[in-house]
Amino acid sequence: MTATTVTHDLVSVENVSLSFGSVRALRDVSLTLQPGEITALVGDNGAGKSTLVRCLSGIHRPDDGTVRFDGQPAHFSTPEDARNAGIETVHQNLALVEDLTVWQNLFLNREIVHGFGPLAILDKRAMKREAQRMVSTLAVNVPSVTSTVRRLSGGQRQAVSICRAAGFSSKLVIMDEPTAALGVQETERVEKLITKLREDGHAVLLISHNFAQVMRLADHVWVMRAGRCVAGRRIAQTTGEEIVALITGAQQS
Amino acid sequence: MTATTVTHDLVSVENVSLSFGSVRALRDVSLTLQPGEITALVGDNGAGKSTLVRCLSGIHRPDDGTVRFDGQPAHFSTPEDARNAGIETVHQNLALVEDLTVWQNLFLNREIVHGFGPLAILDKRAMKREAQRMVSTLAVNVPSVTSTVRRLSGGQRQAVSICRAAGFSSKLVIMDEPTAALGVQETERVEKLITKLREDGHAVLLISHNFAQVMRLADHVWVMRAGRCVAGRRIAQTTGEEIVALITGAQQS
Amino acid sequence: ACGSSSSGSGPASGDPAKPAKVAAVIKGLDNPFFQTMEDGIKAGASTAGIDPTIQAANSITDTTGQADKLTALAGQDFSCYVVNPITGTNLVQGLAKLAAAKKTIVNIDSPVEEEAAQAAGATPATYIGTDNVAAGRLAGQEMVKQITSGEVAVIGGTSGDVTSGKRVEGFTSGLSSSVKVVQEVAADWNREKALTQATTVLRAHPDLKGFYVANDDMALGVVRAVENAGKTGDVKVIGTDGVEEALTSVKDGGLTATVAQYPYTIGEMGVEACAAAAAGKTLPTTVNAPVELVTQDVADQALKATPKPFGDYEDPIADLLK
Amino acid sequence: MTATTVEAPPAPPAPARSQRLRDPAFWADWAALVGLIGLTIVFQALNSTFLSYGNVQSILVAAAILIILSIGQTFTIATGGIDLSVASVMTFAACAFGWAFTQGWALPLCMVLAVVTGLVFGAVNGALIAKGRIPDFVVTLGSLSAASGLALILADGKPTTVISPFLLKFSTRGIGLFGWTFLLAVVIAVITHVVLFNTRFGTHVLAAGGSPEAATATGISTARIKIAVYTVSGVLAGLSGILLVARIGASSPAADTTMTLNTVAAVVLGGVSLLGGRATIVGPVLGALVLTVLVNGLTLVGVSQFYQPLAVGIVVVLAALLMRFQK
Amino acid sequence: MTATTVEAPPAPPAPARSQRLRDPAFWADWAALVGLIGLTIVFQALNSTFLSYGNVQSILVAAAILIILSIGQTFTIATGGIDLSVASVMTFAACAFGWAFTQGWALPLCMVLAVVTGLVFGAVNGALIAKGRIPDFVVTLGSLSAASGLALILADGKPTTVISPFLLKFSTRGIGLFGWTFLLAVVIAVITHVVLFNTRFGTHVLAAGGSPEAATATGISTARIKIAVYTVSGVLAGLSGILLVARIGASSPAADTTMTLNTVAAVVLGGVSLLGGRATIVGPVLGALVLTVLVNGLTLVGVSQFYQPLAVGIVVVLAALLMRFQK
Ligand SMILES: Nc1ncnc2c1ncn2[C@@H]1O[C@H](COP(=O)(O)OP(=O)(O)OP(=O)(O)O)[C@@H](O)[C@H]1O
Ligand SMILES: Nc1ncnc2c1ncn2[C@@H]1O[C@H](COP(=O)(O)OP(=O)(O)OP(=O)(O)O)[C@@H](O)[C@H]1O
Ligand SMILES: [Mg+2]
Ligand SMILES: [Mg+2]
Repeated sequence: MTATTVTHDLVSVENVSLSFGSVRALRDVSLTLQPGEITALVGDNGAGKSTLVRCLSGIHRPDDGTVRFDGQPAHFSTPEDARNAGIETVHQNLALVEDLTVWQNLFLNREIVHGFGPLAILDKRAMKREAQRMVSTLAVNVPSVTSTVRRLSGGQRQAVSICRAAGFSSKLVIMDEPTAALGVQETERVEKLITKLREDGHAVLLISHNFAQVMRLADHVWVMRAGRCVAGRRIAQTTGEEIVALITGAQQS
Repeated sequence: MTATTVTHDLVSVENVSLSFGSVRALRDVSLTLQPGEITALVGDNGAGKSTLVRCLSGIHRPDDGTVRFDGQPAHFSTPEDARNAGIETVHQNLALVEDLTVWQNLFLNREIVHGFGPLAILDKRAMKREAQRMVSTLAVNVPSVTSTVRRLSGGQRQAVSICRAAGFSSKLVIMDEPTAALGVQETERVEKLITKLREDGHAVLLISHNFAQVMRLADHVWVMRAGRCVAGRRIAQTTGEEIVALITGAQQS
Repeated sequence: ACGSSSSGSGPASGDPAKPAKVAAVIKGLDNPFFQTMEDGIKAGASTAGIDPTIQAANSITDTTGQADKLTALAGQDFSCYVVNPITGTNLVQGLAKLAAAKKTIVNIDSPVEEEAAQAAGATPATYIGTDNVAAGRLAGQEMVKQITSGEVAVIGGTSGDVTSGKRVEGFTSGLSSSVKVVQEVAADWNREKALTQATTVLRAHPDLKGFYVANDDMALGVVRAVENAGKTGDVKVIGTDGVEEALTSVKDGGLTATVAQYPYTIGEMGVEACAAAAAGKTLPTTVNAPVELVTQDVADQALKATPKPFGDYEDPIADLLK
Repeated sequence: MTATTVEAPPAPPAPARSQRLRDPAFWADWAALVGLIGLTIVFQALNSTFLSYGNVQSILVAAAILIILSIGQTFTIATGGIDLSVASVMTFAACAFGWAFTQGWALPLCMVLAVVTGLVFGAVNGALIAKGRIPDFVVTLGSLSAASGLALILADGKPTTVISPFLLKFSTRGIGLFGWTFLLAVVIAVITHVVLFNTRFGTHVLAAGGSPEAATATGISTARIKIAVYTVSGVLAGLSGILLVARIGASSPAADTTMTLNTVAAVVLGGVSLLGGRATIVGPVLGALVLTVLVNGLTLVGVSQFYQPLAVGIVVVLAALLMRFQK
Repeated sequence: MTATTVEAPPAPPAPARSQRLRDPAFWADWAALVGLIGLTIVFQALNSTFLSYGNVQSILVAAAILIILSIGQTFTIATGGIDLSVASVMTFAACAFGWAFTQGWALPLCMVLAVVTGLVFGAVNGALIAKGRIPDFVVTLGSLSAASGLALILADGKPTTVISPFLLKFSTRGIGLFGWTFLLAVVIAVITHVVLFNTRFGTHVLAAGGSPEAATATGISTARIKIAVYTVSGVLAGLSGILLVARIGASSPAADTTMTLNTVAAVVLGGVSLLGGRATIVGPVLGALVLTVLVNGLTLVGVSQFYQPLAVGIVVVLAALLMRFQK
């Protein structure tokens, strides 16, 4: 299952493998992401989805195989590389700093500053204002952008994570179970946001256990099972039942 | 909205309030739980659901109001009190010790020992065996009960948490978004488990953002909004739309 | 708050009728040597009818702490300061302050370095003490007498400590060419460490004939190590200070000898010097405090007299006060 | 799309004030301050010279070194680390200064050498921690020992007298109540405060301390941050070495081991969590003042030498009890 | 309902062995052991008396106190705390022993007094930390100071000679290569190992250290655990006080401040994380041996006292570098 036309893929993952000690989290995974599309990645717990995401965002380095981004082989050795290349990620474990405020988290390593070089001073006012705007687009009741993340409820944190990834222009936004902890209204808003990202020309990689959501949003879906990428389908040409069957292994590839 | 017949309620929460600094997380919350029923608690992010759960399981103490358990006023000052009274909880933040193994987590503070008093020695063999059994009932791919929790994926951890709460006989099992991180199969298993708990005569308090799930499983649902408990409905007498309307505030009580 | 009641670092100053107000800043009281010194200061003060304020560093390496204590006291209304600096220079700031306020400075035990005193613009009215180098030399000479030739080892205090350094320097200079120092180790003024280190040194040098130890507390640990190795008598141990426990050990044949430095007398003389200065007397610039070598034959005498010297010694300051 | 649905948490009535009151850091600062005020009242009541001009002046001068070292320590602790080598590095820097001085180097060059010595030691600490992935505690414990050894070797175990009119003036004069060394400490405190709270570097330090994974995920190089904070701590230790030479008029290779523990105590009394991720500069500065005032006051009041450690211990615990009010 | 779906992680081929090799604790133990073996080889090559019967015997006896203190320290560190007061409490317990001895108490009573002294100090530490909610570091820093002060007061600043044939035999005799004091340390290590890994208490200690919230949520009283571990540490410090008296034949109020840092170093070199939640007993015991062997070997080989601290520092860092292989 290799990429069809290499020139066109935004991301192409080729035969990537990764082990943690004796646990082979990824085995020969190959898949592609098209620009301007929402691609879903589904699979059981422990199938390796988050691990794959971490390979794309520079946290893990594959033991084997290559990742191409925008046609170029991408060797992201740090998350900063991935971010600079244009990949923003909402991690499953949220990746927020509990003791920093909401606005500090939103602008972490993207701070707005006055002045240059080592003498640059943070422009707190601008960041707070901007943060307020970013948060309000999601309609989540974040008490205040100046409160620390430690004080937020599970869903509120999730919202902050999503804001951060969506708030900066990037070619690819990866979301690892973004709506798992969210309420109805918030989920609706996030879904709207995801569709909007696509409209604005960003690609989105969405990991979700919610099939209704996948069927509703995605253009393409990849299925992982036990560390392998076992199938890929256009959403238009598949059904929820087929995907479930692929996930559980009832149907092969 | 007080309890109808006090003698019959398993839990009755009366006018409970709790503030964190200036954030009033709970305001005059009153609700009841019937024995042998699955009660759902729904509400937007930050509505105060987890906070209420923490009051029931002895982590927080309400500023005001009373909680009755089994007809008796319950003043749980520690989680141990609540556990001894028969309340097991699956917390939203999982409450697992990352560096301990799966079996150690499952039996934390419930260890099986040989001998008595201070000379009691852990019966590791029995605990591992029992843990293996508990985990396998949920069909989640936990690599091994002797691996540390740190190595588990999000869903695997969730499964361990649920196993722990369900594995010990208790009058009330509280589950704070138990299936948020779970895949299809695992969710199905957990739902079966919840129904089975009810069949065995346990009461379950289920917090979930998944309405389909709530409508499918629960007997009664309470709706929270902005720290208040705004409505209670028998599932048989309500619809998903009504609940959504109650949550968003489009419909009052 | 600085007292202007008394002035001048010299004896010509002040009101003769008025008794001196004395503050003393000495080294760490975690060492019995300086406790004895404190007793001496108190004793000297009570004879002179003075109520002294005594402060000490937290430990014998606490240079800045001692400096802070002197500066804290310097602002107060004392007429005379008895100082025993940890290093030759660490009290320079306080001394500058004292000099500016024209207070009498009596330097005991460890000398203030001349250069530092100059920089501070202060001249101590007198220096009372024994040179640690001289004390060490006595030990070296005794060692030669005891073993005539062979290998010896030195157990010092904390590495880099001034007192330890001077004593060891003196010891080495007192040796003859036939006695060789084969190893020098630091035991941080700690008896247990001295025991451990001496045990190892004995192992490394089976032919070792003697130990010189920079203070008595450690020396008693070394005696234990020698005992454990079954070499009591074969390996000589010479300590320094002359604390009571060490004198007992000398008497019992454990410790071979110790160089007694009589901190008690030094402290006593220090306060007496203040009293003499307040009485308008001219102090001698240097007073040599007694140093005595205590071996088994004089141990009884020494024990009886402790904390004072058992022999006769000159006390020019007491003479002044007569 | 404005924030129309902010109903849940009722708008706090006076956000600025009440929020500060709920901020743990605020309470922690307050704890050190209360401790300071409490001690001042007690000591002043017991001995009226305590608050005399001269005594306050000496307290401030005496506190300068501890303040500067504690600020450096604050940075390492903010990243969840600890620098046990500060006092030894200071000693080594002082010895380097002394060595250069006796070699006849010009005073400014000696100073530069001391600071560079501290910088190198700090950078090595940081590199070993970050690149060698060795726990902070072990690396700095090792360099505590190594720096003491180097100081002994360089100075040949003997103190070196450094008498310089400039240094003497620097350590004894000042503007009014404030000695030059104290003023230097204040300037450093102000600069580091700005760095910590108003630069990207400061935010990244706190992020790396609060959650290394999260910081890494946003592309912050925690290794670079570690190296930077230990370098800061080393540079400040080097600077303190100069102050030490100025203060005692010599460079002595015998290190004062309690100083390191005191810096950590000052930082913790200042309300900074040893777990990292939260820090202030004001807190540790006040913490250092509390410790200095304590020694000064006990001496002034004439508490016996044997009772002083007991008193220090009790006061430290009592001061910390104030931190109970922290959230 | 059997585990039929365990397809995802391919069953590890040889679980027992390969799992142990992946276990960080295993590698960490191994690091201290490798350090120990490496040092032994180097020292033996440089001086053949190093592995002589007598020298090994003295090393083991000299290590006993550090081993026992490090075991106590392991418990506090396992809960994410630290006990800075161990050395001072040991000194105070020794002084209490000496005081009772001069009062003419029977030897067993003196011993009981020493242990009780340690116990009380430990319990107070624990209570202040748990109930007073003061950081471990501050409380034990305070009690470090307080215990030193009390020791000075009780002993009036002077060492007390304690001559007892029993103690002398205890500290100098033994079974073959193993002195009684070393054997006592081994017995304590075995008991504490069982306690840590085979009792509920041990599991709760690790849980409380790994995640206090999770432990609390399962009903473990972290406060009680804290009090217990500091009491354990205190009792072991009291016991060490007796060994100290036996070893030097006197009780001396001068505390050895570097001893505390050495206990922490031993624990960390033994692969125990300062963050808590993970611990072994074997590791710290080996760590303590590494440190003891280091001092013995350097002296035996005749390394100059100025170079010794440098060598210690370098070896500590090198030994820690082995821990890089930890996961
Ligand atoms: N750091 C790690 N060390 C060891 N094993 C790991 C580590 N991270 C993940 N694993 C293992 O790799 C496998 C895949 O984990 P991953 O988190 O990628 O699953 P996932 O598909 O995201 O599952 P979920 O839907 O539950 O989040 C799991 O078996 C997990 O135990
Ligand atoms: N420890 C705390 N300190 C301060 N504020 C808190 C704390 N815990 C919760 N809150 C606040 O209380 C409110 C209710 O939080 P809670 O976690 O109960 O919400 P929830 O209903 O469980 O939301 P979700 O569905 O997102 O989990 C939120 O506004 C949150 O910011
Ligand atoms: Mg995942
Ligand atoms: Mg919640």
